[in-house]
Amino acid sequence: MLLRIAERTAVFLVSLGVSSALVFGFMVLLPGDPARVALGINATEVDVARLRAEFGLDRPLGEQYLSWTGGLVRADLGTSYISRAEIGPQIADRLQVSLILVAASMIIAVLLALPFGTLMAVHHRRASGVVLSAISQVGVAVPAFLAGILLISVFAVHLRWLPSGGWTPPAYDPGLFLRQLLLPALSLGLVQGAVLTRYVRSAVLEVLREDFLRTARAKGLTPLRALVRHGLRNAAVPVVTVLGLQLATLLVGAVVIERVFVIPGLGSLLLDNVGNRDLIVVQDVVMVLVVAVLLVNFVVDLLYLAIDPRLRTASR
Amino acid sequence: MTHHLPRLLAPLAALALAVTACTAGSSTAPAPAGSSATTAGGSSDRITLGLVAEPASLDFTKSDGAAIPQALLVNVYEGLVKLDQDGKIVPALATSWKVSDENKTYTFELTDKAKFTNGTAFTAADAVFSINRVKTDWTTSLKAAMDVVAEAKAISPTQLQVTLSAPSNDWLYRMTTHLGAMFSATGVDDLANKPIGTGPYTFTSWNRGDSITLTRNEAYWGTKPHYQSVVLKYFKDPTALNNALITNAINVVTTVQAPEALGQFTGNSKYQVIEGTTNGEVLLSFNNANEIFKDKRVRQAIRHAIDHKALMETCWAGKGTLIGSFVPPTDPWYEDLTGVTPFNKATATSLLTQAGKLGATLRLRVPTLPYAVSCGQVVKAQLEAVGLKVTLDQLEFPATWLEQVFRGGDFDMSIIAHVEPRDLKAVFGNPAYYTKYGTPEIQGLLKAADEGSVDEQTAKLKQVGRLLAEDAAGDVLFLLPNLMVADAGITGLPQNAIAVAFDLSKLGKR
Amino acid sequence: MTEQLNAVDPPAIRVHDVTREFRRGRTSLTRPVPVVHALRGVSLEVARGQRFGIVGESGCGKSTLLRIIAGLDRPTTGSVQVEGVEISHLPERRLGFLRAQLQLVFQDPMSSLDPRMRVRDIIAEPLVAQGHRDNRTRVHELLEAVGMQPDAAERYPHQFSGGQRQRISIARALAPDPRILVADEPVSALDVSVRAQVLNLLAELVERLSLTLVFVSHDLSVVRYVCDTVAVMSRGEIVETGPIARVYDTPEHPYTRQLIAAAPRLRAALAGRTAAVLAAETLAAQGGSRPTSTAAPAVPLPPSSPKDTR
Amino acid sequence: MTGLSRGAEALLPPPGRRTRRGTEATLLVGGVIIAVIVLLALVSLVWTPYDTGEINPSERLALSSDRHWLGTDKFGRDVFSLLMVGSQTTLLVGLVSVGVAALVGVPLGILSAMVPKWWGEVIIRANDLLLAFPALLLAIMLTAVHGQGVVTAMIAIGIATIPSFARVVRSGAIGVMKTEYVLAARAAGRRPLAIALRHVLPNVASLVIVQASVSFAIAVLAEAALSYLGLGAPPGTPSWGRMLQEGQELLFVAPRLEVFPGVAIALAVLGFNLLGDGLRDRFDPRLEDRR
Amino acid sequence: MTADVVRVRDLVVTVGAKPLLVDVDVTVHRGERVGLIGESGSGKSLTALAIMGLLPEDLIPAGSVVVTGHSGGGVQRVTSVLEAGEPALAAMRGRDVAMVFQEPMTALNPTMRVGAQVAEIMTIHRTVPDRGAAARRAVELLDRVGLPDPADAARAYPHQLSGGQRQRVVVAMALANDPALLICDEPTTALDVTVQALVLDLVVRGVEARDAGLLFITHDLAVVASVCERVLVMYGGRVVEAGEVQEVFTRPRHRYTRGLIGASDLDLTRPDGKLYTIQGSVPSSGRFPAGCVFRNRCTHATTECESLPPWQGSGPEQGFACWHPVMAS
Repeated sequence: MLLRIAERTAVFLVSLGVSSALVFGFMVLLPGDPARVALGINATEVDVARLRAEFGLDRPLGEQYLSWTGGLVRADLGTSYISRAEIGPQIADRLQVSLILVAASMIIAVLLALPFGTLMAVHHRRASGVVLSAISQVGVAVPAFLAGILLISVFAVHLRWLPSGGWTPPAYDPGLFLRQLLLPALSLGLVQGAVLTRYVRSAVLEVLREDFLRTARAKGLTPLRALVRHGLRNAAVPVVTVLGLQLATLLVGAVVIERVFVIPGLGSLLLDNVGNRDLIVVQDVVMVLVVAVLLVNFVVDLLYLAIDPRLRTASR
Repeated sequence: MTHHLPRLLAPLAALALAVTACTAGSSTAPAPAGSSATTAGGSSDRITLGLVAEPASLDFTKSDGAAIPQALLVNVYEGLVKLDQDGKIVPALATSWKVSDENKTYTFELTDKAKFTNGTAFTAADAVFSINRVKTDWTTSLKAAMDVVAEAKAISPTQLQVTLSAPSNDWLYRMTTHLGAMFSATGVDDLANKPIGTGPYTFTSWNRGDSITLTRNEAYWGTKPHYQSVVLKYFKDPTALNNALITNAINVVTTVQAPEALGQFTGNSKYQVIEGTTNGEVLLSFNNANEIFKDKRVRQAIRHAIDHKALMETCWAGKGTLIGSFVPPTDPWYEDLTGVTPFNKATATSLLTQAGKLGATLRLRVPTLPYAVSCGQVVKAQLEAVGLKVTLDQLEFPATWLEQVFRGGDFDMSIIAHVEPRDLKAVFGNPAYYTKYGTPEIQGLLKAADEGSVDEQTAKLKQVGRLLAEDAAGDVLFLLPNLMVADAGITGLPQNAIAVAFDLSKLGKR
Repeated sequence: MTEQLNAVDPPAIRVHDVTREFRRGRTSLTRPVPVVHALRGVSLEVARGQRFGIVGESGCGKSTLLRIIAGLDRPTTGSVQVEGVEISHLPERRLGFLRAQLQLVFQDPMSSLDPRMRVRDIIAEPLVAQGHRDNRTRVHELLEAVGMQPDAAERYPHQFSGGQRQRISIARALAPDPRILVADEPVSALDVSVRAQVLNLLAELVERLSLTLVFVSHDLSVVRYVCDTVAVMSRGEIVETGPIARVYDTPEHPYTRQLIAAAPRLRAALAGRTAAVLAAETLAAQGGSRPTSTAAPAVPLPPSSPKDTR
Repeated sequence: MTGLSRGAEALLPPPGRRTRRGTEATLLVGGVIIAVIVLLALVSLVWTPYDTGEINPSERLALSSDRHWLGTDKFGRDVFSLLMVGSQTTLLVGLVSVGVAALVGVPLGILSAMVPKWWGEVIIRANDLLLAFPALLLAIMLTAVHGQGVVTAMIAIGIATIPSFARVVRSGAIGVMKTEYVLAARAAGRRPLAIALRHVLPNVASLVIVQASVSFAIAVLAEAALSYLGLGAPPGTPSWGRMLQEGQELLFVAPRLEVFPGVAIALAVLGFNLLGDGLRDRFDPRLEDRR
Repeated sequence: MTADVVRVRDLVVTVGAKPLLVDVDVTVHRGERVGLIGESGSGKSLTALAIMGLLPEDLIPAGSVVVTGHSGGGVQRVTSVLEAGEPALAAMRGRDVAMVFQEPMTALNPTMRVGAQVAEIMTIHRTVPDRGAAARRAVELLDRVGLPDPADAARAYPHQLSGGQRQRVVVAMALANDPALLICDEPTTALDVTVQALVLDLVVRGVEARDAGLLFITHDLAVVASVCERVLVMYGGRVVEAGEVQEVFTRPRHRYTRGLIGASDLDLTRPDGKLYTIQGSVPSSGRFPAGCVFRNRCTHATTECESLPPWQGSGPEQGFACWHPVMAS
C-alpha cells in the first residue's frame, strides 16, 4: 500500500517536472515580445531593451526556466510584466473563485448523477429508465454556456429571481454569494451532471452484471440493497475516473461560464492575459492549471487504492 | 441511497467552506464595496458603471491602453487643463494661462487649494516634476508629444512656466490627456498599484478581472462629487453587460457594444438612453505601402464601393455619424465630406477595371472587436459586389493585431476605430505608421497647423481633411456613437465621449 | 517421413535444465522485488514420433514450458533444442524454421481464432507469414483433413461451434506441414460429447502424419488416452516422467499419486468411491494423516497462472 | 465471461445491456440525425437557398417566413443557409480533430500495448500528461501562437482528444495481445507489425469507431465553446458556434438567432452520442455470439 | 420419504418467443443429493436460477417452483417462487436456499473483506443476534471449511486467496444459515482436481450435517456419481432422463445419456481404438429440433422422433423420454 502511494507520488512529481518544461517551452514559442506589448505600439528599442533586462527576458532560456521553476517551488510566481502586480496572490484569488464554482457545480453534478444514473441503470429496460436516459442524452448535448444563457434569460432577466452574474466573495455577503453562485453552478452542474449520469449508468450496468452482485442477491439482499452494499463501491472506479477528468477540464472549461456570468475566475485570467501577452502570467496560470489537473489525477489514483484493494498489492 | 447523501455531502461542504475561508484572508482582498455589484441601484452613495475593457495595469506611464486614463484621469489624477463636452480646453488645476513669445511660452496660474491624496499640497514643483518625468520615466508612445517642451520651471508655488522649442497648438491639447496628469513628486513609487492624484476620487481597490472601486476624496479642493463611491465594473461580454443593467447589478452601461440590443431599453421609463458622439473614427485602413494601394483609383474604387449608410445600418444598427473624413464633428475643422466619393458600384467597378485590378484579392484583417468584426463582414460583402475578392480574418486584439497588422504591416486592409482625440497627424501624417501614408504635402500642412494661429490651424486642418478624402488615404466607415444606457434617475453622464477620461465627478441622482 | 527416424538423429525436442523466473511488481518498499519461479530446472526429451504428455494443475508451469518450447518465451537459464537447433537465444526473426516445424493448438476455442478474420485467412496465416502465396487448395485440403466442409473457408469463427473451432485451430497448426504439434489443453473447454471427437481427430492426424505430439493437460485421463509418455509437473518442476501406463498404474511421486487419487472416475464412483473417499485418498496421497478431519491443509497459492490473473 | 455456466452464457442476453431493439433504435436515431447533417453539408457545397456571403441590410433580422424559413440575422443573411454552410465547419472540425487524435492515438495505444510492459507504462503516462492540457487550454495557448481560426481549434481539439483514443485503444489492444490468436500468429511466424495491422488493429477498430463517434460529439461542443470565446471560426466563416456567439448579443431582440444554432449543435452532439452508444452496443463482444 | 425442499413442476422459461426450458420437473427432498447433468446449453443453470428467483428480467418463467424452508423453531416457510414478490424471495434466498456458483474468482465482492461477506449473510437474515456474533461465527465457519488461520483469512480480500480457498469461502457463506436446500452450479469446474476432491467432500459433508437437500449441477458425470444419489439428465432445455445414479449410469435408457456416458469414458474405446462420440455438436439455444430434441445427433432417430417422446417411468424422479430407448438388459 505504502509502495503504491510512493509509486503514484513519484509519477506525480515526474509529471510535474515534465509539464513545467512543456509549459515553459510552449511559452517560448509564443510570438510577441512581452516587453514590446507591455510598452505599447510606439515604444522605442531602448525602452524595450530596458524592460527586457528588467524582466530577465534577455537571459538564456535555461536560466529563465530554472529561475521560474525555482520561484514556483518557493510559491513565488513572479511579477506581471504589464500590471507589475505580484502574480501569486492574483492567481490565488482567481483560483479560489474557480475552485468554488467548480466544486459547487460538481456537487450539483454528483447529486444529480448518482441517484439518476443508478436509477437509469436499474430501470434500463423500463420506460422510466429510457426516458431518463433520453433526458440525460439531451443534457449532454447542450453546450454549458448555452445552458447558462438560457438560465440567465429565464431566472435573471425575466423572473428577476437571481442576479445575472457577478461574483462576491462569500466572506463579504454570503447570501449574495450564494445567489450569484447558483446560476453558473447550475449551468455547469446540469451539463456535467448529465455527462456523469451516463457514466454512472454504464458503471452501474457493468456492476449489475457482475457475479458477486448475483451472489449478494443469492444471500438474500434485495436488488437495491445489493447494489448499494456491493455494487456502488465497485462502480466507483470508472465514475471517479470521469469525475477526476471533469474536475480537471472544468477548471479551464469554466472560462466559458465565467464569461457568461462575469465571474473573475482562473480561465478568464488566462484568456485576458493571453490577449495582453502578459507572458509570465499566462505561463503561471497554465502551470497552476496543469498542477491542479495532475493533483486531481494523483488524488484519483489514491482513491483507486482506497476503493479497490486489489490495486494495493498487485502491480498495474 | 438517501442515507448516503448526507455523508457524501459533508466532505464536499467542508471543502467549500475551506475554500471560502481562504478567500477572506487573501492578500488582495477587495473592499466590500468594490467586490459586489448588486444592490448598487438602491444606494444613493454608490453608483456602479459597466465598462467594456478592463485596464491591464493602473500605471499609464508604463502601459498603453485607453482603459487606464478612462478610469483614472480627471477622477483620480487631474491635469492642468481639461476638455469640456464641446471639445474646448478649460481650466483644471491651472486656473488660467497665458501664451506668449510666438506661442512658445505658456505661463499657468495654479490653484493653491489642491492636495494630493498622500497629503502633500499640489505646487508648481509637482507640475515641473510631472512634465519632466514624462521624458525620463514614461515608456508609452504618448510621451513623444512632450518632446516639444524645452523647459518647465516653477516661478512660484502657484506659477508654472513651460517653454516650447517650437510653437505647437497640439501640445496644450495633449495636456488635457493623461500626458498632462499631475503626479506628486513624493507619490510615484507604486503607480501600478497605488495611484496618487489630486482628483475628486481616490483609488480604493482593484478586484482584478472584475472591478475598480473609487471613493470620494473628502479632501477634494473643488466641488465634491455626489457619490461616495463609484464602482467601475468590467464586462467582456456585451450581453452580460446589458443583463447586469436589467438585473440592477449596475446603474450605467457606458458603452453599448451591440446597438441592436438598445431596443430593449428604449421606450422603457426605467432607463435613459444617451446618444452622443465620440472621437472614434471607424477607419477602413489601407496599407498604402502595398503595390495595389499605390494606385489611387483602387483606393477611390473602394470608397465608392462601400454603401456607408447600409453598412452603419447593418453593423451598428444605424447608430453613429457618417462623416466621410477623419475629423469628428466636435473638432473645429470638421467638414462633412461624405459627398466626395459617393456610393456608386458602377464607378467603383469601372475604376477597378481601369486600374486593371478587377478580381484582385485583398486581405482584410480585423481585430477581435465587435464593430470591426461586424463591419468587416459587410465590407467584404460590399467589395465583393464590385468585383474584388476579400479574405477576412480576425486577429486577436490587442496582441496579435498589434503584432501583425499594426507593427508587422502584414495586411491589405484593416478596420479599427481610432479613438484618440485629434489623431489626424498620428494616423495620416507619418509614413512609418501602419497606414503608410503621409505625403510631404500633408506633413507640411500639419506642421503649419500646429505652429500657426488658431484660425490658421482650423483652415489648414480642413484642407488636410479634404485632401485625405479626395486622395482616399483610407475610408472612414462612420463615427462611433457614444451610446449609453443608464437608470433613469442618473444625472451628469457625459453626452459625448471625446476626451480620454470618463468624467465621474458630475454624476448625480435626480 | 518415417525413414528419417533413426537413432542418430537428435530428438525432436530437448529441454535441458530450463528455469524461468518472472519478476512481479514490487509489493513493498523494503522487501526485494518478488520473483516467481515458474520453471525450476526442467529437463525433458521428446523423441521423434513420440506422443508426449505434460500433466499438472493450474500454475504448475506447464504453459510456460510449452511457450518456451514454441519459442514464444525465453528461458531465464537453460537450453532448448528443437530438431537439434538451440532456440533459446535466437531472436524472434530467426525462428523461421521453428515456425515451420512446430505448431500450436490452444485451449480456448473462443480466443484462439481472430474473430475478424475469415477461416480461410486464419488457416493460411502460417503459410502467408512464411512467404507462401496462393494457398486456396491447401486451405481446402486442411479443412478436409480436420473433417470440415470446404465452404467453411469463407465464414467467420463465430459461426462455428466450439468443437468446429478447435478443428479450425488444428487445421491452422497443420498448415505449414509441421513435424511437431504442441497442443495446450486442446479439449478442456469443450463439451464432453465434442471432446471425444476432437481427441479422435488429433490421434488420427498424429498417426497419419507421423507427427511428434506434445500434449499439455490438467486431466490425466485425457493424456492417458492420447499419449504414450507423460511428464508430471508440479510447482515448476517435473516430478515424474515415464510411459503413461506405468505412471498411471504405479505412480512413484506423491504428487502423481495425489493427482490420480483426486480424479473422480465414473466407474469407480459407481462402485462406491464417493466424494468423501476421494478427499480421503487425496489427502492420504498427499501425506495427510487425517483424511476425515475438517481442517484440510491449506491449498497452495498457485503462482502466476492465467486463471489467477483474472 | 465468468459466472454463469457456459451453457447459460450462450443463452442469456448479457444482463444490463441494451436489448437488440434498443440498440437498433439508438443507432437509427443517431444515424438519421448525422445523415441529415452530412446531407445538408454536402448540399450546401453546391447550393444554399441564399448566398451566405451576401449582406442584405433591407432584410435584417427578418422573422421566419416563406422567403427565409428560419429568418435572417443582423446582416440580413438567411439563417437556414448559414446553418447549412455552418454544418460544413462543424463536420470539418469534427473530422479533422478526430482524425488527428485517431492518427496519433491509435498507433500510440497499440504501441503501448505491444512494447514491453515498462515502456508501455511510460508511453501511457506520457499520454496521461496530455490530459493535463484540456482542449480549451490548448486552444487558448495555440491561438496565442497561431492566431485564431478553425485550424487552430481543430488541432487543439485533436491533440486534446489523443489521450482518450490512446487509452481506449491500449486497453483493447492489451486484451487482444493476451488472446491465443495473437500467440498463434506469433507461432505462425508473424512479425509484430503484421500482428499489429492484421490482428490488433481490426479487433480494436470497433472501439476506435465508437470513440471517434463520441469524440466527434465532444469536438462539436468544443468548437462551439471556442467560437463563443472568439477562439474558433473567424467572422465570415459560417459556423454554428460562431452563430451562437453572434446571436447572443441579440438574445432579447431576436432569440431565434440563439435558438437555431443552439438546437443544431445539440442535435449534432446528440446524434453522434447516440451513434456512439448504438455502435458500442452493437460491437459489444458480449453480443457478438448472437449475431 | 421425507418432505421435499424444492418442487419444480412444468417449468417453462422463455425469452421472447424462444423457449429455453420446457416442462422441467425437479424435486429435491430433505437430505437428498440430486445431480443435474448435461452439456452447455442444456438449461441446467437456468433451472437453478429459476429456483432462486434470479432469472434475468427478460426471461419469463411459467409453471411452478415451490421451495419449503425452515425459518427456525420447526416452522416451515413455503415460498412459491414464481409468484412471490421480491421481499419474500429475498427472505428465502440465503436462508431457505443457498447457492454456490461456478466461478469463485468473481463470485465474491473484490472490495469487501471475506469475513464481512460471510458475516453479511447472517446479519441479513438475523440468524445471529448482532454484528459481533456474525463476525465471530464467520471466522468459525471459515475454520470449518478448512481455511488455515481463519481469523487472518476473514480479514483478507478475495484476491488474496487462491481459487480453492475462495470457493471454500463461498461454501461457508452458503452454509452459514443452515439452508434447507443448497444449489451448487458447477462448483468445482474452475478448480484443480486435487482441490476439487476436497471441496466436493466439503459440500457433501456440509449438507449431510444439516440434513439439507443438495441440487448439484455439473457436466462431469464422474463428479455427479461421486456426490449424488439421484440424477437428472438435461438436454436442449428438457429433462430427458432421471433416476438413481447407479441405475442411470449403468443402465441408461435415453440415447443421449448413453452417448454422453460413452463419450465421457476415456478408458472405453471402440474396436478401432477410437473413443465413442456423439455426432455433431450441441446446437445453440433455440436451435434444437422439434420433437425429440436429440434426434438430429442421434444415430437411432426415425420419423417417429419428430414428435415429442412421452415420459416413461414411475414419475418425474425416475424415467426417460425417448422413442428408441436402450433396451434394459
